[in-house]
Formats: sequence, structure tokens, C-alpha cells
Amino acid sequence: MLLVKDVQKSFDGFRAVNDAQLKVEKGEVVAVIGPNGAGKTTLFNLVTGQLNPDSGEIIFNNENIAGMPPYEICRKGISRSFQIVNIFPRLTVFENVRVSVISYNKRTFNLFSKAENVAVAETEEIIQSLGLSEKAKRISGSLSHGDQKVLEMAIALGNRPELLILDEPTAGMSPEETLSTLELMKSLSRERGITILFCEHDMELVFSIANKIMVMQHGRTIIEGPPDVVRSNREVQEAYLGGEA
Amino acid sequence: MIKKFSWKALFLGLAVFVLLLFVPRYLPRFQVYLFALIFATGLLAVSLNMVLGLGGMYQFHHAVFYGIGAYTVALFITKTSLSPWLGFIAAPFVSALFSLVIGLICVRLSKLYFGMLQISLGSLVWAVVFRWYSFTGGDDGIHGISVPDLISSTGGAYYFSLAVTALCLVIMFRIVNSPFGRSFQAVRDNPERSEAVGINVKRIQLTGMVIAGIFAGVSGSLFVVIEGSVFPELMFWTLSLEIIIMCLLGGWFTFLGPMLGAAIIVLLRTFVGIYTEYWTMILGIVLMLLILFLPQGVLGFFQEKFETDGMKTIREEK
Amino acid sequence: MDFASNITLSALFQQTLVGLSRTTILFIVASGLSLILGVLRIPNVAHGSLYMIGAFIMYSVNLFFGGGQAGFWIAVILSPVAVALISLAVERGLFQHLYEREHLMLLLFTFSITLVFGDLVKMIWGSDYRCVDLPSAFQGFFTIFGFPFPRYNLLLIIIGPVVAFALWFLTNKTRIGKIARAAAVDREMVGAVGINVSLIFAAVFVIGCFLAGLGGALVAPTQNIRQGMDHAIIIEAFLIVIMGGLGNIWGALLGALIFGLTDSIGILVWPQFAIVFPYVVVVIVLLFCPKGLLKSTW
Amino acid sequence: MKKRMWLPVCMTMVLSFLLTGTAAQAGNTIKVGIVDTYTGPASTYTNDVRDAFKLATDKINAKGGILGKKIEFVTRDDKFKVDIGLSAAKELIMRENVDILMGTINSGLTLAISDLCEKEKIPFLVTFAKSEKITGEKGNRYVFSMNENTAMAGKAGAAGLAKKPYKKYWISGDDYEYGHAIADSVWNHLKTLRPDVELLGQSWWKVGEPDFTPYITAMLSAKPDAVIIATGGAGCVPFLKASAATGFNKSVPFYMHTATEMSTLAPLGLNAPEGVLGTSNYFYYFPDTPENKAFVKDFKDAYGRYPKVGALYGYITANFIAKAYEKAGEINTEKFINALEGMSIGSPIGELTVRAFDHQVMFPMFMGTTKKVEGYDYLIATDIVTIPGKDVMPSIEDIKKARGVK
Repeated sequence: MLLVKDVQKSFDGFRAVNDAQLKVEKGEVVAVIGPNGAGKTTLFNLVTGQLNPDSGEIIFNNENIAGMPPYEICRKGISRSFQIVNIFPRLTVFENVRVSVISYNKRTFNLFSKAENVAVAETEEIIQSLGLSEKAKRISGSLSHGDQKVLEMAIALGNRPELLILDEPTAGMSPEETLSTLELMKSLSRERGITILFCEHDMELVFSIANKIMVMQHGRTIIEGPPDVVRSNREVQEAYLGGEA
Repeated sequence: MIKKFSWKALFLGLAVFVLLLFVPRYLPRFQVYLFALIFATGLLAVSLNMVLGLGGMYQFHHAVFYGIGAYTVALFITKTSLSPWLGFIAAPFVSALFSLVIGLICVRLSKLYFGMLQISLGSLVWAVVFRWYSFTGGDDGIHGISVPDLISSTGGAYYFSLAVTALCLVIMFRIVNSPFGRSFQAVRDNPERSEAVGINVKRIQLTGMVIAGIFAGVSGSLFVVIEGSVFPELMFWTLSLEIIIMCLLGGWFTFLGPMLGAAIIVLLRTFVGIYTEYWTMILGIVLMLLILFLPQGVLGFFQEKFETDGMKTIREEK
Repeated sequence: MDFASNITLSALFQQTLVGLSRTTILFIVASGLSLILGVLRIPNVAHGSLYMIGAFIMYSVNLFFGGGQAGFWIAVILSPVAVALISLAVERGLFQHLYEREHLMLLLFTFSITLVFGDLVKMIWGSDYRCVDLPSAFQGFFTIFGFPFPRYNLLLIIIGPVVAFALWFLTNKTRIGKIARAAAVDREMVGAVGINVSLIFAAVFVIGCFLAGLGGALVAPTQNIRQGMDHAIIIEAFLIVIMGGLGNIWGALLGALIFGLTDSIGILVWPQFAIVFPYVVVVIVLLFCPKGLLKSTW
Repeated sequence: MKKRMWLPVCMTMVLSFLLTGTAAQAGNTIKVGIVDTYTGPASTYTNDVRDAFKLATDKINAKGGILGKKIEFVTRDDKFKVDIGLSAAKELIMRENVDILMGTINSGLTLAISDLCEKEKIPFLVTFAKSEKITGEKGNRYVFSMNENTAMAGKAGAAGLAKKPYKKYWISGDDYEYGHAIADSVWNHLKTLRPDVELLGQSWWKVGEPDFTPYITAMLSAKPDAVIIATGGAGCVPFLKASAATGFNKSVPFYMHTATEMSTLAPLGLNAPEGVLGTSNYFYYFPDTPENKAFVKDFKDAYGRYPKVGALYGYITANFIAKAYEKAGEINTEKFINALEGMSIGSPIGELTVRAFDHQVMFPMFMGTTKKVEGYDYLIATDIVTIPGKDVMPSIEDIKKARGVK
């Protein structure tokens, strides 16, 4: 479904992403791992259009999406969450999610119907499934960090993505929150059939859910394959898993 | 700015409207004129807030669109033999057109850069109006514009402004609470995230500017009805700053706050001006105190006091 | 009049020189504004008022010392210092509580200061035009290629680079400058390493305002000092800063050069439309370099 | 609880503001409303208008007023802004119920108020705006001009320049109505008087231009015989300053309408350029008549300074009002206007008459040259030539043509 081929990106001469390779099939849960500064977030930003690659191809459903603006990529079916909480802080939780549902329904430029009555059912469904119902009326800026991370995901789901990209979905979460996020990701994948691409530092989580793992270092793809292959790869062990595994 | 529709608010709004209908009957002529002026200025401020408060865009030169609306009506009446009413219909369209052109150039930038580029472009428009004697009357402006008899008296102008302002407010309220309005607020809060959920940020900002321009144009045409004059100061940058002050004074995260801000400024200017030459100093001090102690604006303050909802936390975080 | 009908090489040269002396004033004022914008992130509209106050103080001090060489130089030094003191009071009294506010709020706050200062100037100095007489050494003109060039403008052209160098030295070679530049990029980091950011900010604000006062003092002898000077300069200064890149001193210099030269050459090339040239230039620059010509600190 | 009181308190305050009805009506006074600019550079001219007006009315009131009524006046600051001034004029008419309006130095505002006064049927005596449209193209029954206008200034300037040998001219000025109107007027009349003059070119600067050096070098490069400078108000001082600094006045002679006025020359002290040709309505040192001396003394005693040209306008306005009401015999607007049309009064500069057709006071013009004179701290006008009012007035035919009537 998604194919990242020879993608490069540099900032002021620094190669943040250098020959990244990635292949995601429909229905898979793919993890990207690597040390800090390996270029994971940059890679995601390149896929979802926040950055334009210097060279290389990003094919999504047989179409090269490299260099497209983020909103167009989003409309093609790729949604994402961000590593650092990135929500609409002055809006309520409900409105946060509704905005993306409205966008999915192509009603962003609808000037005269009442937003009150638009996209209520879909929004409620998403909020409920992520367990945010109780906080739906809170102003999102006042939520706890963990709730905001969940809200991140809820916003991303509002676009009914085929491919959901999560940038460190559990960063800064408590162990319980991490656990419920893990469950959530599983159910998204199984029940809704959403393809998930994520990056994460929590190795336990990665190996418990991913069908496939891609390892990055210095902006380069070291290896890409099923978890056991990756786990047994010496280069990876040395470079990254090292002492931990 | 999100407000649940409530019967209470609707009832209150209608009651105020009905009360206002009787103003010319019971108040002296000058107060009637002042009310009309407040409507027009308030409409202008609310229209600016459509981009400033709703969309978080630094629209630093909103007065240009106001002036263009006013000049459109004035030129329609003085230079053509068509029905003056057509001028009132044309004004918002011409303003929208200018909004579109200036917007197309400006939306590529953000925040201060956006604002300053807009000031440059707006000043160009101003310079053209200021110099083009044969068409716009140059710096003298055009005076003694004869609007249709129906709306030329103080009372007539009052009712016309009241009706038009009320209608525009209803439309703008619907826009604020439409899916577009919600999306625009999302863009204000977080443009990057908005792009990521599939919103074309530049396009929505441009649309917002055009909408704001339309209502600024309407408000400019009301000014012609009330004052019977147009002059280049209507599109000078200091006026633009004044409109921004109105928005902040009243509360830029509320819908009617800018209206209240406009009323306060107009009243201050008129009544303090009677007693002292130094009213700008008083305005300056009032503004300073306001920014120091009431940063959410007057209406924002009341809204916060009476409808909690976590608004406070937001302010502290900002 | 016809386009470019009376351009001669010497006139062009002359006009360039005149443009350069104008650039000096614009640069001094704009660099102060840019410094404050870059480090403190305050779009300081009151900068124009301080410029005006600088000019008025220049007038009063010069008058007090009875003019002449001594009075002139004392005034040139004293008036920016006085302006700096005023700005220190404003910063400690008001601004230091406001740094976390949104730019728009800060902009309006400085605008309200402009309103108060405007009326204060009217109260103190009244409404008559004021003029500063130059000491006789600077009166008169040189003749360059057959055109007169005022001596004082030559002095301005010399002062321009001196101020630019002093600013460069201040921001790059002194401790306070280095801290200020670091604070411009990440104020929390600087605060975290135990530096009193608030004091640094106050210092930068005062230096920026000192420059406004200096600009006012230097411009005073070339024109009439009057109410409304503040409005005239502030938009120009902002456009220059935006054109050059927010917070960049060299950007302010470049912007001032472009502004001053288009203005004065425009007058020679196409007098009727000289009015719109600077605006057009700003629009063109921002269309091609949306973030200004040089790197912004924002 | 206490906080909840805010809303009603604010509401009452706003309402009480609004309901402050018509100011108390004292039937025993004649009320004059002055809208003028008391903030910004223009106020250096307008303060004199107000002060001299007060001087004159105090004198009239001390003698028992007019028809047994005292003259009372209120002022409003328009800040040189049309919208504020227009609003203030409405307030004076509708809320203060003034009998007469006076002002203002802003031509655009004057035209706007003139139109308002025609609708409201209130006499409007213009005391500083110089646009010739006020009593020309846009004149109406209710507007009177108590000062000279651009057409008159231009005609006077042309009359003076025609006597000089210059052929090749350059025109420069403030890029707004006033500048262009003066320049056009001078040039058109000069062309009629001296068909051989030639215009090399023109340059215009924005109003409030601070530094004129670049313009001066541009003018020099065209090498004209003489230059007509059409700048007014705040531009005069810095222009003279720049011309002294560049020696412009020594290399090219130039004419500038208000160059010889005290508001222009006094700030420059002894550094002003000599030999500049200028026209004005009034000097406190000219004409050297007992009436003028008495006026200057009164003014100086009252305010501690010499009167500038605005003082003349304020002073005669008060006297015109008094005499017109006396002639009308009652406080009646229409009768007041009828009385004022064609009326003459004595003034510090001799007899002045309101021309009945266009309501323009026929001012004589004094053309002089700047010079250092012993005993003055600043330059004054010398070699003053008086151009009588009837010679500088625009012809009635011209006005009819401008108004589009036969």
C-alpha cells in the first residue's frame, strides 16, 4: 500500500533521512525503530507532506505522493498523530475530533449549515471508542497529557484513514495508559482493518504488536522485516538493541 | 467563540432588537445618529473579528475593505446614473474582490509578515485613492452624497443601519457556527495540525478574508448612508489599528465583543472629547489597564465569569 | 513629466549620497526596533514616539545650553540617554509583566503607549514647530560634481557605519549580546542556565530605545520637530525591519538602504510616483522572500 | 456576588452616557461651535484662531453682547480626521444646538461639514481651510470663507512672479489637494499674464515629508530659472531648512505661498534662507496702522505672544458674527446670512468685505521677501507689496463655471 523508495532529506547540509526504504502492506502493523535522531519523525513528516523530500519516491496506492501538501495526502487516506501533542487547544475535545470529521466529509467550506448538527454521530462514535466520552465537553487544552495523546489519535481517526501513522503514541504516558493505548491499536488494526505505521521507543510494545519492523540509524534503513528476523539481526543488536535485549 | 444555541440568547437578542426599533421615537436625534454610527462601526469590528478572532490572522489593514465599500457606493451614486441601491449591492462584491486579490498575495505568509505585507498593499490602495483626483476626489474625498430619500434622514439611516447590521450579524453568526467556522477556529489554534487533518489552510484563510471583506464592504456602505461623505482616511492604517483595538477591547474570542468594543470607542471619543482635548491619552490609559488586567476583553470577561467551562485554564496557558 | 528625463550621472551620484544620509536615520531607528523585535518579540509601535521624544529633548537641551558646538553635542548624547531612561521606566513598570502575551496584545499595548506619549508631548512642548540650529561648523554645504551636498548629511553618512559597527560589536563580541542572541532563539534555555533573562531583556529594550532616541536626536537638525513625527517614521521602520528579516541587524541595514535609496532615486527617476516606490519595493521583496531578505531570528 | 454587580453598573454607565440628552439650553446666548484641529502639527495655526476669537468675543460681551445676548463658544478637537470632525460637528448641531459653526483647517472636513450645514441650515464660517472648492465649486448658501483660498493665493503669486524675468519654471509641492490647487492656480494665472513661461517639470512629495534634500538636488539637476513651491503647513519649515542647508535659495529663486508667515519663519530663527518670495494675509508688523497695533497689543497682553495669521481669521469672524446679527436685528439664521452677504467691517488690515455671490471674504495679499532685520529674532518679510483683494479674487464667471450654473 505504501512504498518509500530511496527517500532523502537534508537540512542545511545535514542528512536527516538518507536512503530510507519502507514497504507497508494493507492490514499490517509496521513499526519504525531507531535511536533518537535516527530520522524517524522526519521520515513520517516526509510521508505525510509536512516536509518535501529532496529526492526519492513515496508511493501510496499506486500514486506518487512525494511533495504533495499535507491536506491532499490526508485526503488520499493517510492520517497521523504527532510526537509532541498537537491538538486544537482552545476547542473542546468534541470539536477537536469534529473538525477532522468535517474535513473528511468535505464540509470544511460549508458556510451555512449548523456545525451543531454536523457529523455528530461519527464524532461520538470515535470519541466513545477511545474512551473520551466523559471529557467530550472539556476544553482540550486543559486535559492531562495522556488524554491529549489519546485525543491526538482520535483526531487522526476522524479522517477514516486507510493508513494511520502514529509518532510515538505512548510517549510520556503512564504504564496503564500505555497498556490501554496498546489495546486500542490492536483493536484498530483488527476490528477496523486500519493499516498502522508507528514509531516507538518502548520495545515491548513494538514487539508485541508489530507484524513488521523497520530499523533506522543515521537516516538510513538498516533492515526491514518480521520481528524475529529483526530481533536476531546482529547489526541491529549492536547498533540499537545492544544492551537492552 | 463556540456558543450553544439557546432559546434564552435568541429571546434576549430579539428583545434588544425590538427595543432598538423604538430608539428614534424616544431619543434625541444625536443619540439616534450615534447608535447608527455604532452599528456601522460595530459591524466593521465584528467583520474584522471574523479573521482576527475566529481565524487568528493578523489582518492589520482591514480598513481598506471598509473604505472600498464606502467608495463603491459613493462612486456609484455620484458617477453613474444607475439606481443607488445597486451601489449598495455592488459594495460587498467590490470589497470581496479586493480581499481576494490582497488575500491571494498575503496568505502565503503568516503572522507579522502577513500583517505587514497587508499594510504595504493596503497603503498602495490608499495612495491611489489619495492621488486619483478625477475619480476618487483625492484627499478631499467626496461629500454631499445623496443617498435615496428613504434612508437619508437620521431616522431613515438609523433603521437602514439597524436592519442591515442585524441581518449581517445573523449571517456571520451562522458562519461562525458553521462547519467552516469550526474549521477556521481549528486553523487559528493549530495550522499545522489542520493541514494534517485534510484542511487546506491557505484556502480557508483566503475564504475567511473574503468573507470579512464582504462585511467590511457592507459596513462601509452604511457609513456613506450615515455620514454622506467618503474620504481617504477611511482606508488609512491608523483606522485599521483602531478597529483591532475595538475587537480586543470587547473581547476577540467572543462573537459580539467587537460590537461592544466599537460602542465603547465611539462613545468615549464623543463624550470624553467634549470635556478634554486629551482624550487619546485617556483612551491610551484605558487600553493599557485593559491589557494588563482584562486581557480577554470586556465581553470576554463577563463570558468567563458566567460561563466557566475551562476558559480560564486556556488563558493561563497561553 | 517624462520618465527619467533629467538623470545625469552626477545627479544620480548626488541623489545616492542623499539617500545614504537618509538611510542612516532609518537604519538607526529600524535597528533598534529590530533588536527589540528579535530578542523580546515585542512589535514596539511606541518606538516612533520615542524617536519623536528624542527629537524634542534634543531641541530643549540644545536650547538650554545655548546651541553651538558644545550644546549640540551634549544634546546629541543626552537626549538618547533620556529616552533610554524613559524606556527603562516603561520596561520595568509595564512590559516586564507582559512578555508572555501574544504579539497582537503587545502591539496594542505599545500602541496605547504611543497614544499617551503623543498627548504628553503636546502637553510639554505645545504645538509650535521647533527647529534645532546646527553649530556653524556643520552649516552650509559642499559642492560635489556641481551639486550642493549639506555638510550635516555627510556627518550622518559617517555616523551610520559607526553605529552599525557598534551594534555588531555589541551583539557579537560582548557577553550581554551573546546572551541576548541566545535568548532570542530559546529564552527558556537561557533562563535554565541561571541567567537573569528579565534583566537581559530590560537591557536590550533600553538599548533599542536608545537607538530610537539617537535617531530622533540626529534627525532633529534636518527637519522641523513636531507632533506626528512618530506616525511618519514607525510604518517605515516596520517595513524596513520586515523587509530585512525580523531581528537581524544587517537586515535592518539592508532594508534601510533599499528604502532610502529607492526613495531618493525614485524622486529623480519618476517624481510623480515617488510616493509609492517604497511600498512597491516592500511588496516585491516579500513576494520573493516571504521571510525577509536575511535570516530572521524568529 | 460582588463581581455580578459589574454588568448592571457598566450598563447603567453606558446608558447614562447615551441618555445625556440635549445640553441645557440657555436662551440668552448666541452659541458658536468650533470644530478644529488642536492635536498634531496643524494646531500651531488653529490655536491662534480660537484665541483671537475669544479675545474678540470677550470684548463684544463686555460691551453687553449682541442684541442683549452674550456670545458663547465651545470647541471640539477633530485631530485632523474627517470622521471625528464630522461626528463632532453633528454633536454640536444636534446636541449643543449651536447657532453657528466655525472651523476647520482640514479642507476635506470643511467640505464635509459645509455639506452637513447646508442640510441642517446652520451657518458655517470657515476659518482656515484653503481649498477653493469651499466657496467655489461646492459653495452653498450656508458656508462662508473667513480666510483666503488657493485660488486667491495662486493669483497673488502669479501677479508677483509675472513681474520677474524668469522663464523656465519647475513646480514642486505637497502631493495633496492643497499643493496641487496652489500650483495649478499660480501656473494658470502666470501663463495668462506671461505666455512665454515654460514648465520644465514637477515633483511632488508626500504630505509630512521630513527631508527635502533629495528633492532639491533633483530640482537643481533640471536647472530652472525659478521654482514654485506649493507646500503648506508642516512642510514649509523643513523645506526652508533644507534650502538653507543646500544653498538652494541662493542658486535658484523660489516662491512659496506661506513662506513669509511667522509660523514658518519663527521656528527657524536666524538660520532661515533669505530672499524667498512669499505671500500672506497678515503680519503683526504690517500694515503699520493704529488698528493693527491695537490688535497686536490686545493679543499680546492676553496671551503673551504675537498674533499669527490665524488670529486675524478668528478676530474678524467674531466681528462679522456680531455685526451681521446686529444688522439682522434678531437671532435668525436666514436673516443673519442675508445680512452677512456683502457686509464690510474694519479690521487690523483695513476694511474687509464678504463677497455676496460666493461668500468669500476679499482679502488683500501681501507679497514680500524674507530678510534678516535688526531687532527681530527671526527673518521677516520685507519689500511688502499689497495686492488688493479685488485683484486676487477669482472671477464670478469662473465660480459659475466651476459650479456648473449659467
